Amino acid sequence: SSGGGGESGDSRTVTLVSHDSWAASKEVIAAFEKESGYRVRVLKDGDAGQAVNKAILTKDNPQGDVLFGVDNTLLSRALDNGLFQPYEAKDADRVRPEYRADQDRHRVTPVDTGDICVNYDKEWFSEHKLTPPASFDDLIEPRYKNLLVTENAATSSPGLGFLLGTAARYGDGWPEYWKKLKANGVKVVDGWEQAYNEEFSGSAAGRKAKADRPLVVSYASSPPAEVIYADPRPDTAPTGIAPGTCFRQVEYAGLLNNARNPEGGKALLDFLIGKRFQDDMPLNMFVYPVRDDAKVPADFARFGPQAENPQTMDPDEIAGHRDEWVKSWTSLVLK
Amino acid sequence: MAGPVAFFAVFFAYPVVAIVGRGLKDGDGWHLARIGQVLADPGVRHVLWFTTWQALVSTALTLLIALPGAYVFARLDFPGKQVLRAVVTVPFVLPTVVVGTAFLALAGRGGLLDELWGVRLDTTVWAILLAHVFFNYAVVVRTVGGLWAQLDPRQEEAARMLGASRPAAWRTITLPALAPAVAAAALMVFLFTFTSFGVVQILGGPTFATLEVEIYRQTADVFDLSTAAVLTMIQFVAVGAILAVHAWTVRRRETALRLVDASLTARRPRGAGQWALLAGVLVTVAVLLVLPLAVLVERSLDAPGFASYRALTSADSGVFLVPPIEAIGTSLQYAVVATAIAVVIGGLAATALTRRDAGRLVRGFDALLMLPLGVSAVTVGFGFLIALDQPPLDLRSAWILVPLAQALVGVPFVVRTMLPVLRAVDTRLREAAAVLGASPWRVWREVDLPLVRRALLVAAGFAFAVSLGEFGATVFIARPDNPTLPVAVARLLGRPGETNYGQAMALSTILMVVCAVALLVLERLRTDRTGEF
Amino acid sequence: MLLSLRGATVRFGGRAVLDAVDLDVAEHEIVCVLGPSGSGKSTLLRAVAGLQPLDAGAVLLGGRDQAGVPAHRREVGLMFQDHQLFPQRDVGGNVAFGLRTRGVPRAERSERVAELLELVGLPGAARRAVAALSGGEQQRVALARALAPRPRLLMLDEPLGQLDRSLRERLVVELRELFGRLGTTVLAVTHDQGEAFALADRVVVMREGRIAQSGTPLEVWQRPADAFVARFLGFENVVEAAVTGQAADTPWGKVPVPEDAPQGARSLLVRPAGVRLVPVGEGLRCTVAARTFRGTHVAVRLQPGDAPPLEAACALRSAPETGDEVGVEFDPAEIVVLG
Amino acid sequence: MLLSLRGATVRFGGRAVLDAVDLDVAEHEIVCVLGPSGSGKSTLLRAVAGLQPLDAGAVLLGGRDQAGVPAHRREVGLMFQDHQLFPQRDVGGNVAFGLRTRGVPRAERSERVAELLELVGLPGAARRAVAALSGGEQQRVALARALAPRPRLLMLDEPLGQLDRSLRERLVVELRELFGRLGTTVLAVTHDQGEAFALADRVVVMREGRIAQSGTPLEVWQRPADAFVARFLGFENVVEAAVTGQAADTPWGKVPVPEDAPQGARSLLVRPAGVRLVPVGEGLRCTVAARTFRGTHVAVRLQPGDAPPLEAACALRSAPETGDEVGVEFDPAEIVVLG
Ligand SMILES: Nc1ncnc2c1ncn2[C@@H]1O[C@H](COP(=O)(O)OP(=O)(O)OP(=O)(O)O)[C@@H](O)[C@H]1O
Ligand SMILES: Nc1ncnc2c1ncn2[C@@H]1O[C@H](COP(=O)(O)OP(=O)(O)OP(=O)(O)O)[C@@H](O)[C@H]1O
Ligand SMILES: [Mg+2]
Ligand SMILES: [Mg+2]
Repeated sequence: SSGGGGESGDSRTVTLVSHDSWAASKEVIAAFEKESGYRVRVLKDGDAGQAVNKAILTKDNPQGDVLFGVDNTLLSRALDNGLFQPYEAKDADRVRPEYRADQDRHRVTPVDTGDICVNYDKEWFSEHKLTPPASFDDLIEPRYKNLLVTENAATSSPGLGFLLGTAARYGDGWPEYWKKLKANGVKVVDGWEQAYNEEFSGSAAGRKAKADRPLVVSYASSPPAEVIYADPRPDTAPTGIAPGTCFRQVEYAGLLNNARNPEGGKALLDFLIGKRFQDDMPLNMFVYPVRDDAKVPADFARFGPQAENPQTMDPDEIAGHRDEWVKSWTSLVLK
Repeated sequence: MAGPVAFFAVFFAYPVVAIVGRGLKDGDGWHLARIGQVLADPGVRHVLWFTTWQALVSTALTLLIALPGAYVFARLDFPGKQVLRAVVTVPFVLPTVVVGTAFLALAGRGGLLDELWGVRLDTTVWAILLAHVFFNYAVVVRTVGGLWAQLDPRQEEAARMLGASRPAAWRTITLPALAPAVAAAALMVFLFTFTSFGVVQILGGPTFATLEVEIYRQTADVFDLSTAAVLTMIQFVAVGAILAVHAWTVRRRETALRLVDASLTARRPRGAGQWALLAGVLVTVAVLLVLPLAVLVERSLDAPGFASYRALTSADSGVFLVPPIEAIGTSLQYAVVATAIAVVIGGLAATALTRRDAGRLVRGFDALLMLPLGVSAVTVGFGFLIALDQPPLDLRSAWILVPLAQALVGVPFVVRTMLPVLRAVDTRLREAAAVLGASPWRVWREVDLPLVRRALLVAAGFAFAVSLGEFGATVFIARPDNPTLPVAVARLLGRPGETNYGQAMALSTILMVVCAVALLVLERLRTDRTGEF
Repeated sequence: MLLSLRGATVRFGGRAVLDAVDLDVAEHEIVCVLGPSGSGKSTLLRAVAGLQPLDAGAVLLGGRDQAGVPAHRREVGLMFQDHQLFPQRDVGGNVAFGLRTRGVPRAERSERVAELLELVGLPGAARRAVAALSGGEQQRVALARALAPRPRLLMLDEPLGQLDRSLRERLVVELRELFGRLGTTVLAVTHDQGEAFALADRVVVMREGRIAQSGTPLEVWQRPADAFVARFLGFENVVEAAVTGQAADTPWGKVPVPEDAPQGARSLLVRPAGVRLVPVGEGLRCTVAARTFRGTHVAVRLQPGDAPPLEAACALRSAPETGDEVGVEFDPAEIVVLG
Repeated sequence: MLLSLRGATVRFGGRAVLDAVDLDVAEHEIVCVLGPSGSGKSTLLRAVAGLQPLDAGAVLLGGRDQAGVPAHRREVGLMFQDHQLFPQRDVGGNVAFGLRTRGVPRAERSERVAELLELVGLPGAARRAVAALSGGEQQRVALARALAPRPRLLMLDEPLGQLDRSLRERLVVELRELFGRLGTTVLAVTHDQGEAFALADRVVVMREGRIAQSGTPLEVWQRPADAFVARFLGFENVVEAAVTGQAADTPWGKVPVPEDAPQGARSLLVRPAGVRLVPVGEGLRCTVAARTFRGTHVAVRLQPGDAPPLEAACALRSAPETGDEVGVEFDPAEIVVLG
């Protein structure tokens, strides 16, 4: 099971570089391989941020042909470093307009979207006869004191998303908001795993760890995952999302510069926004498709509806402020 | 000597220089001003300060708690000793994410300490310190114990005949004889804690950071390569200074010692003191090491009917392209190869370093060999990516890259564990073999090897464990279709849902068992000690 | 009694290496333990020191049972057969070790160290590394180290075995003098009878973990308890004999024995000096099988027909050549009927 | 010559421990090196074995200069003074070691091991751990290990020093016999003159890195080269004297010397046997200062006024008591005028 490194040079193989969350059904990939004649090789390269960073480091001699998994918070880093070559995928016009980016040069193709939202522990709130928070404003209410755990915005993708959400919501007033949040006892941990598995009382792991925070910054897709990855499956999700606390992430893919198999890469990009893949995606990666005609599985939609009015932010704006915001956030919240 | 030098040049120096250079290069010019800027940053200074003192305290604490353990494992006979010795090494292989979980069950909310005394350490620096002890206990027990078991007990008897009490005899005679091994262990513990990553990240939260964590953040998250490069260099300098101090202190203490067959020095405990010591060590091991591990096992069994384990055999979950259980095979395969590389390279280096005519240059190489322990895994991982991408060294997608990276960490272990013993071997023993007609190679095989066999196995065990548990570099280079166990665990933990969590715990448990069994098997390996004539 | 052993027994894997040994050593006495290699001499010392737990019996020091008293509380000194010098310390550090554990002040320490090094013939060696010493030098350092703390009971395991004769003879004299002055009680192991006889007030001969004989050097030499002791002392003319009155029947024929010798079937020892060479024709006819120069005399090995060979001691000038035929007569004064 | 040393010199920190030593050992010869502790005996053997590089001079084996030939290629055997048994091998493994490096087949190996263990008095000990052996047992294993590969030149450093007399005497005989049979050349260090005289064809006396005398045991004993050698051999009656004709002027008065003795200012040795006790009034008047039992005789220390003390050897029965006054006469046959 440990073949040599020669595969990438083969023009019949197309290599997709992605992050750890990449997943797809075997049949769907097989069908693509059959139709296109390319064999798909996948390189998972750590989390989303690491995958992008590695791609940048190796851009002169990339490890693959297509990179999937750049989200809107990191898009500028990828584009500024000249990671991608232009290609407008077939069916690009079926992508919902609000997700399109880099419209003039087509260096990236949106593939999926998801929301970063505060999740709450249903049982905790019913036990404590408290209504779960619904909005950013609620989170600074004294009754929710010491209940929220979030991630370091400097090191964690949901942490950053949550920060951007507050920035989108309050504009320049976000530091004020965070001061209040801090005063209200928000706990910051380094990564999502800890926040969700060790601190959040609503997750399966958190229950075992006697976690005591019923609010966590996570994904809108986390509640359905709690259902689907449970045995036996419960009727309702044990957790819910606070609808007014969401920030929308969009994930893009692009054809890498210096790709060895650009033709294959293009075919792969077409496939990624093709209907079959888009339909298959939600239950594999717990994200929503970007194609307007994609069907979201009923279960998935039932336990994890997409937020109605998520906060969004233009990738350019993110690019312009990200580093500065993170820096002030760090000294404001962590010091 | 040429082998180890080449190995280090190609697989360590070159990639690290490449990535640091990349960080400091600005187009065609150098970005040297960054050095001053970073150094002036009070945040960075604070990190440096925290890194240093927590490493010092952790090292002292580890020595304090583990030295009695080293004694007990070296000199006392008790049932289950071998199994226990393997068990204390298990923390070594566990992904830090998992260890954090386990450790919180001991010292965190609702943990043992909380329930007994209402003590919670998870938000304090104590959690980090204790976790470092948890991790490094085996380092001390094994490196020090390896030599200890072979020290002639009559040396201590001689001291006692001159009026020294047992503790005094230990302090004045045994400790100085053990000094090189203790120093080696202390050095390794210090380097591990100085460059501690996972533990600090998980238990320290965003408030405590070591240089290593900072380097990781700057490289992997913030992608500020120039800051990372400067930090890497600071760490380099710090580690280099430590190594120099170590080399200087140890060299003055190394003497040939009278070594005896380890199997003859262990005795059943005698007297209240020894029983108390044994009991104390067993309780320490139980609370500090076994209990956290047991929590993982317990959680993996939470789902009825071994569901978590059964789920591992299917690839359905989508997190993997293959059933997670196959990670065992991959991990073992990598670990075996990495161990072999580490043992060969480390063994060659250690032998070259013991030669009486070893010059300054060679001794300097001794310190160099330790540097991989002091360099961030992410630096090495990124270095591999940009340095080893051209034929004939286009290894980025070759599976051998993973064991190579892992061996890099294993080699220092092998060298550090073997050197104190090799240097303690009386040259006249080698001479005795030479006048009996043994060539230098034969002398090594017939005199040194049997005496260091124990140390070598200990070292191989370490290399194996390190490789089995290595995460930082592996995650950057492991191929998705062949995740190692720790990578697989991390991926499972990266997703919500009960079955994912259960599988992660199950896989961690398997990882522990694999590690313990492998170590046990390794310790059973015996070059036939007697039947040679 | 300063030291008493009562039925002291040590077993290694079933074999009794010390076998119910009873031994008393009085205050100020110097006792030498002799015995073949492997007879349990070192084990005896280790048992007294508390380094070797007893399987049965007891060790008493000053009348007090020492069971459970750890080695360093027994206030005995032990010089190890293989020295066990501390390689990390220099010569001075080794010698001073026991003084430091007893809190002797520094100035006195270095004075005592210098004195002792002088005594053992290594003046000014205090700063030397022990690994760079010759075998005999190491032994002398070990001796000095054992002497330094002046224990009440000092045990020495082959203290002078690697030293040359003149040094050894000087040391024996000086040590006796020193022990007398300090009132030290000494239990020493040696394989050298000359040393034992010169040093000891009493010698104890061990055989396979038991005491075969104990007595003053003269007693043991003159009246070995049995054939084993006689052979161990180097006497070769030991045979079975039937003693009747003043004569004994031996393979060498009738041999005169001293008056009041024990009667019946006995072992009989003829000291080499008691084998007198006479012209062929007189006495027992023998062939000279070998002659060995022994410094003060020549040991001559005689073969009397097919009886066991006989050893005779001759002055150098009168010793016959190998191959000569000689006659042998026996001197009853040099004949001992054993046990 | 099997072995020749030409001006062999070894210095440790400036001090010459071997000082331009010239030595020849012929094929089949057994040479014993004697000398005080620290005189460089072990260093000599190590230099020959190739373990100690020379600072000057050369070692030749079979006429070939050995500079640059590593120890394992010299085909010499060396038994170390402190044995250096391999701790991780059992007795058999130690003894067989040299056979294995020479590729002797297994069956022959174990046969030879059994034979040698039998020879040294440890039959059936092959499976024992070396750490569980007594001191003398270890020495015997070391001896067996050195003998096993049957090197052409065998060097033994104090091979029998820890053994008791009867075992040592037996071994000396058997080793001589064995060496004769195998044609082994032997260079042995010993501090025991008895052993040297019994074993050696030739003895070499060393003093501070130089050879003080070399000759057959009888020659050395009878005519020590100088006062040092005489004292080293244990003779205490050595004084400065002025020899004129058949008499010498000494602190003890006029003493007869043998015919053709060298004349002038000399050292003079009176062997203890040459000190004859006569009734007080006759000869030199002395007081008996001490008497030491020596097994075969009593050594009597006599104090003649304020002249140096005299040692006499007396038979046990005729030895005077301490404090007695005696007269002393000298026997010219036991008097040697030295070099
Ligand atoms: N490695 C060394 N460094 C310095 N001096 C040494 C070294 N080895 C030996 N010597 C010194 O050289 C001298 C001769 O040593 P050697 O071992 O040859 O003596 P020896 O004649 O064998 O004595 P012994 O009978 O006591 O064994 C001694 O004074 C010893 O201290
Ligand atoms: N630890 C041990 N395990 C097993 N047997 C032992 C151990 N120590 C000593 N022996 C055996 O016990 C016997 C007595 O040993 P001891 O050391 O007392 O002999 P010794 O009289 O001192 O002999 P030597 O004169 O050779 O030193 C020996 O046969 C030895 O092999
Ligand atoms: Mg002994
Ligand atoms: Mg010597």
